[in-house]
Amino acid sequence: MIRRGSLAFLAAAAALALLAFVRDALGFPVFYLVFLSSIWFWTAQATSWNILSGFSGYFSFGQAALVGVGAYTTAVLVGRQDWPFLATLPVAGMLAMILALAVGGLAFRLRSLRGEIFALLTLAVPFILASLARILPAIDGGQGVVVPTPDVSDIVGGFQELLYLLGVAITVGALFVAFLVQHSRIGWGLFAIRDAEDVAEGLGVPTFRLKMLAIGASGLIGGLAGSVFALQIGFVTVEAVFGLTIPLFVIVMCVLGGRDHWAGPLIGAVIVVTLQDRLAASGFEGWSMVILGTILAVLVVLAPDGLVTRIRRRPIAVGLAVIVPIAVLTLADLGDGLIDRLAVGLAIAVVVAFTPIPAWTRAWVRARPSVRGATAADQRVTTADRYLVGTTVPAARPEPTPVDPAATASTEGPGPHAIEVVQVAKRYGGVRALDGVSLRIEAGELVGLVGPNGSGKSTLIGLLSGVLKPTSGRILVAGRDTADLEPHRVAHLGVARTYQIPKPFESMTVRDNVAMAKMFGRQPVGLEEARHAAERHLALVGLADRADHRPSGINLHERQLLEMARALATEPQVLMLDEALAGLNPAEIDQAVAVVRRIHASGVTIVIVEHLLRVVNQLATRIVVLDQGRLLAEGEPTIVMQDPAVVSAYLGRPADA
Amino acid sequence: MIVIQAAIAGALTGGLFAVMSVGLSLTWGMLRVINLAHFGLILLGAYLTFQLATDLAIDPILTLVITVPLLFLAGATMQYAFDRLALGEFNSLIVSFGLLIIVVQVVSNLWSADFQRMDATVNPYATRALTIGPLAFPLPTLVAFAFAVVIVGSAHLILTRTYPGRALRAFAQDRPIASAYGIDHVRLGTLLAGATGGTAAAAGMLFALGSAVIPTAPFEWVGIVFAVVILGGIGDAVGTLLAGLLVGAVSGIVSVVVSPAAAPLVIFSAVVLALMLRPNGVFVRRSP
Amino acid sequence: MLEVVGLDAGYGQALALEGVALRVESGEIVSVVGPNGAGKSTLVNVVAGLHRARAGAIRMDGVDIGRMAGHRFCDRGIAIVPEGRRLFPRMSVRENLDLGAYRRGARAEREATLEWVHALFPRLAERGKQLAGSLSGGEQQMVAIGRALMARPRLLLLDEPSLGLAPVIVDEVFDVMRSIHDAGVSVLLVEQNIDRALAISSRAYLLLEGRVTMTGPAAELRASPELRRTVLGL
Amino acid sequence: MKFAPTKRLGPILLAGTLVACSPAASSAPSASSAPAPSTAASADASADVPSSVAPPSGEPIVVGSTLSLTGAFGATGVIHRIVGEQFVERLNANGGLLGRPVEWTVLDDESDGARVTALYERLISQDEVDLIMGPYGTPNILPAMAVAERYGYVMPQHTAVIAPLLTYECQFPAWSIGTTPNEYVPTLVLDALASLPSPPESIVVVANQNGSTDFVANGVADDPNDPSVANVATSRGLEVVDTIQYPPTTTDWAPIAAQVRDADADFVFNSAIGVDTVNLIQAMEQLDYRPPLLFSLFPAPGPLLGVGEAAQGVLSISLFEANEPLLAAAGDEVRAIVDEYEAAATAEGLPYTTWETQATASWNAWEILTQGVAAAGSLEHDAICESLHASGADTTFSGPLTFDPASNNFWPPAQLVKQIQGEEWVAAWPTDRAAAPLQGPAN
Repeated sequence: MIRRGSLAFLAAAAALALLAFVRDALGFPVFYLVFLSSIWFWTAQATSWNILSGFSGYFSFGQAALVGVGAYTTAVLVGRQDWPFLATLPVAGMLAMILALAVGGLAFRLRSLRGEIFALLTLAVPFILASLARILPAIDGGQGVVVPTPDVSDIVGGFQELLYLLGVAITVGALFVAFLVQHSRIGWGLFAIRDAEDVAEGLGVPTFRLKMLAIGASGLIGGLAGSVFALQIGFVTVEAVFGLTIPLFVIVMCVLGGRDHWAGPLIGAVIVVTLQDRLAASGFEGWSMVILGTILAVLVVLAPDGLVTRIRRRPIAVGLAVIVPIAVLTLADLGDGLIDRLAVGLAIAVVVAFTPIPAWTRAWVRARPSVRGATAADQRVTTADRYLVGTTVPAARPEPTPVDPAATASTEGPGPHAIEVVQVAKRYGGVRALDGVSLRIEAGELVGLVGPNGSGKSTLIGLLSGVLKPTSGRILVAGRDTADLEPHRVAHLGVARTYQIPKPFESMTVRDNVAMAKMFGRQPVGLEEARHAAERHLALVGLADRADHRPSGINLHERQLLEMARALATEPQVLMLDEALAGLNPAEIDQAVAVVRRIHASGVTIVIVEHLLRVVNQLATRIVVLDQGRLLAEGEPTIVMQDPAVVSAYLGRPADA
Repeated sequence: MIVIQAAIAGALTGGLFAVMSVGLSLTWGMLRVINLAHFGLILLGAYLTFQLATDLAIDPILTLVITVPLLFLAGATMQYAFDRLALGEFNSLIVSFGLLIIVVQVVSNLWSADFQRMDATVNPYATRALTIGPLAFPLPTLVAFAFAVVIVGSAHLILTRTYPGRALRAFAQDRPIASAYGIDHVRLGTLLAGATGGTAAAAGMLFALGSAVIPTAPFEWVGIVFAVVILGGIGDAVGTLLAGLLVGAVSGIVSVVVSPAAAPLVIFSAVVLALMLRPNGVFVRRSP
Repeated sequence: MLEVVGLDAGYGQALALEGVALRVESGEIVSVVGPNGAGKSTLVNVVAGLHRARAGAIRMDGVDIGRMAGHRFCDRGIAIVPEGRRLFPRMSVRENLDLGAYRRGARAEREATLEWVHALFPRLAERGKQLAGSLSGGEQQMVAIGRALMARPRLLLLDEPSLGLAPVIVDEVFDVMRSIHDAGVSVLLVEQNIDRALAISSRAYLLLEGRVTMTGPAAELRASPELRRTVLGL
Repeated sequence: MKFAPTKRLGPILLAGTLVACSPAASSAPSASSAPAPSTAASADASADVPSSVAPPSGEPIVVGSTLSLTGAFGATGVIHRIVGEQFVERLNANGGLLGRPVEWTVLDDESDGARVTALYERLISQDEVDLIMGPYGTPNILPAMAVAERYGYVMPQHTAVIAPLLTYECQFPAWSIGTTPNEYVPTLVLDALASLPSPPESIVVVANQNGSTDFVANGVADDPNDPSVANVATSRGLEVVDTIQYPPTTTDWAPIAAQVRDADADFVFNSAIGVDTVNLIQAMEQLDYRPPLLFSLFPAPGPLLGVGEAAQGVLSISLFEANEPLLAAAGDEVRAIVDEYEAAATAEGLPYTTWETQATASWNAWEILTQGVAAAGSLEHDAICESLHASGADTTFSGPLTFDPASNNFWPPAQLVKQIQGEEWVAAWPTDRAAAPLQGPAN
């Protein structure tokens, strides 16, 4: 995928670059290069925004800060320090990247950062920079900075050719970065952050690092394109680069084009720039904003996902809708030049993208994935069989021999305990959620963690997975104190969990949900290998035939199985199942129980939190009962459940007692 | 003395910022709609004030009799549509941006891109002030300040003392439970957005009272208004007034002591600090 | 008074309730017990209009209210004390109570009802101006119950009112429940403190995995060993 | 007071409401005249234009330009559009250019320098216009000039004043305040003030940090020795009490006014653009302060007049003002042009309809272009540029102009100092071209 993509991008860049040299021969006016340069600028900015905000879901209103830093770096260095333009380009990119990283470093370290806070923070940054530029005469001081036209070597051609080629290089580069990010672990991590950040962190995704990577790349691209922008406008003023229109238009383009695909910003930029150009050229300038605003509002309401999703549903039809009108108009010699024809083609394509698919096509379209599904199902049978037979075990797991649950319960091995909880207390404000709980979980156990509502089970799970940190006491995983470990580090120690309300990554298929976890596991693997491994885990939970579905297309039971498969993909020593059976019907419960047993038999220690005591009592080798934050009882299920204290906790103290 | 004078004059201007901000803050906090079109309504308010006062030769403040109901209707209709389309926070932002650029363009087409300003004969406020000792209180911003106090005061009273007001606050804190107690959020939301449109009419009038208007003015308001909304706490009417006064006073003092160009630096650094240090305080609607 | 027939409800694809039938007669306290995750809260939320049923009817005085907008349920005389209290945390105690009386029918009698609520929970009178979010758990539960009473309900829905409360407070809550009942309000109670719930109720339903598996007079259920076995999973 | 709403009011209210309510109502009736189609080609001569010449024939000569019809510079851009249409109409009525009709394509650059570049590229390379005119506003003119230079097109431009930056030899300024306006303007104004019975002894400089206004006030940004208002004033023996700079986005004028009041100088030099000075005056009035003398560099003329009594005596600079004595001296043609403009501006709904300095600059620019073409006898840009350098242009309003590439074609400035006297702007200095004597402070 990536190699083929790289070649395609290289070819596209070469073809686009070639246009600058054969333009004259083809009889295209220079204006086409100018028009395309404008598209390149906006595409690069929109891509810069999208890598951070579209992929990771952290919306930025600070795009102007990147444009401004890039443009002013070049303007000051070229205009006032007489640097050659090309030397300023990397400096501009670096400075913008440093700014972005600084903002990210501050914002993403905030413990209670929410999307809104990030958005508002980034909104403030351009205002601060604009003010600085006005105050400091060395940067601007109020008069604006002229960027003299550089001498252009004859090989390149003219100034517009230079701008165009720089635009092609930066924009194709930016799109390629976005493509790489999208198809690499980074992108998967970012999508996971956007879909469910806490889950991602719990599965071992280093969320902070990925967000910093994204914001850094965003800064670099924004700064580079900003630097070329300075050359393009020739005269850099605070109003031209730090205005609000840049971030707003960039957001508009990404929303129109689509935020979860590298091509979204490109599509959005092409449409908006073409539309603006045509409106300005056709004497509609008095209404261009009205038309643009209307289209924006209508499209956001009709297609909040962006055009790219619609286009990918029928790429050929949409592609033809662009090309055919252009060809027809050109042959008929209608419209004023290529851009007019392009505008018509784009308009038709948008309509085509929105037209409901006729029934017969839909049947035809469906027929294809089902073929793929069948092969996947065939594969499942074989892998699942292997699992059931128990001959093949995951290579990464150290001691996979299925153990006799009864035997391990009493085993007191010499090594560190799988999990050791020592005198742990957790307070929220004045409320004591856990109070002096000590607990050991040995490898191979299947521990049932039960207790009435509000007894502290969820808090304990949160503590064990490292999301919460104890107010006092210690938690050791495989002998290692987790107090100062980020949750993804705890995950790498071998602790995984599922969520009572399944939180799958909605934008990924079932298979990729699992592959995601695999890619960020203790032994990170590439996508292909991860997908392959995912099949195995899906087979283990009996979900292989759903691998190509989206999480929204499977039922709750299957979503909970998916939670398990995803957690398993991190290759945990200890798997914590948080009410994995809630909301299931009896048949589904039996099936899920069988899966749990199978997972346990494969050598994973399990902590199961469950309200269905009937099930826990059958499953668990040991039961731990919590009540009001304290450890009430632990031991053999049947014995513990007869304990008067436990009975009273569950049935309530009789009124007369 | 000059610093005190600048602080006073700035704080009074802050009253205008508060009137501009309070509607945005309330709809954001209560209805979770970031309505950029609010700036468009303020712009319409300013132009309608200009046109009505000039044509009818009436006191600009009296134009509110016409503009408030008009913009009430506009605000309410918009919110009703947002509600019907079930637009989330982010999509409402995008759609309302679309509406804003539409309004800016239409205003520009109707009134030309040139500055419009009420003549001294129509607008007696522009060049007057109330003087107490050596200190002067500029009349347009004094009027704005008075409006700010009245609007924020009545918003506060309505929100704390009346049933619909309390219902709105309840709705902001827990929508489903509020609904279970009989609170109809569509009606209340529409009413609130209408009232917000009314404040936009007032803000537009107050702006026109002291300044010449051009169609692109909203883009100059966005920064300062967002600063006031954030510093005041989103959804907090009284906070908006206090933040408006603070922002105005600080920017006045910085202008005099350092330079007018440095004022945004101070204000927006304060915004960043507020967001970093008490992120939860910014979102008043969230429970502690 | 309340009659629920053939109720299906769920979240997303999950079915939380399946074919549930239940009724509450005027002047009754009826308990719904069962292990957590059985669908008790869903049932109460559906009856309160917080959650929409997929199928089935909810009849109040013979009128099917299941298709009405959520905010119209309380006009029919239903008020809920939701699980976890869910007060409006940044409003004062008094404001929370007043909001209970939001519906027009209740507004007129606000002063009288308030007196009654203050008589039931004298502490609320003292704490009138305090923010609800700053109260202790017990006090919050009092406000939640008081808020519901302010709506002058004929049917009060209580979802886990004893959850997370100290035993002394639980006693107080159950005492108040009795006085409320004595004042002529019917009660539908969901409670994990099964013994206490059954002790106060006239009839009860055992909900298990989304279905009603046992029903009858509360005393009978309380004595039934099967209930005990089911709940403890033995 | 009579109830006399104009016919605009009703539709505006209606349109305003509809538009605010729904995006679908974008086609609400526009009551004022919408911007006219951007191509003003007309072979039909208006009745009041003398047409003694044969009508133009053949392929039209296309002139392309952008103007800021919307956005930050929109206020002034529209003046240039009206003047341009008016000029082209008269030109065609008088035989066109080189015997051919002239067509003007004007695009809206939305006051955005980035769009200016693209639009001029389009005009030249795509639309292949024969000639170009410059846009309005320094931040637009600079990018446009760069394009013109790349294609070797002659570009007259209306208003750019930062002479050192305008290095293209075939750009021709139509409004010259010299190559060193930072010296020329303060000298001119202080000269004028020196003629008063009691000339100012102290000065405060208040400058907008917008390219050209900042340049006039302070000279080249990073050169403290470059002439500036402050050091010109100092060298003439005035005390510079304070210098204040404010950003173009200033919304709060009270602190600036407070500083000006505190400085209490005899003369306030406001290096301003647009409505800055209006805002400053208002803010100062509100502080109960009126400086004895106030100068405004590039004001929007209408709003300042609208301030009323408080703006009496405000000074500015000008190329030409439509004052009766000046009109009488200039002759009937000028009077006709000025009247025609006023009618068009009124129809356009402009708040201020009197012919003044912007319109003059625009007219100059058109005359420079067309005379250059006529003198060259062709549309070859090299030839046009050369002939302009060689023989200059003879303008209706500013007289004969000469262009010296050594001084970036900035012709020796001959500006008027104008002053608000009563309800109009009046040319008041130098005395030989004044319509009325310069007035000193009221008391």
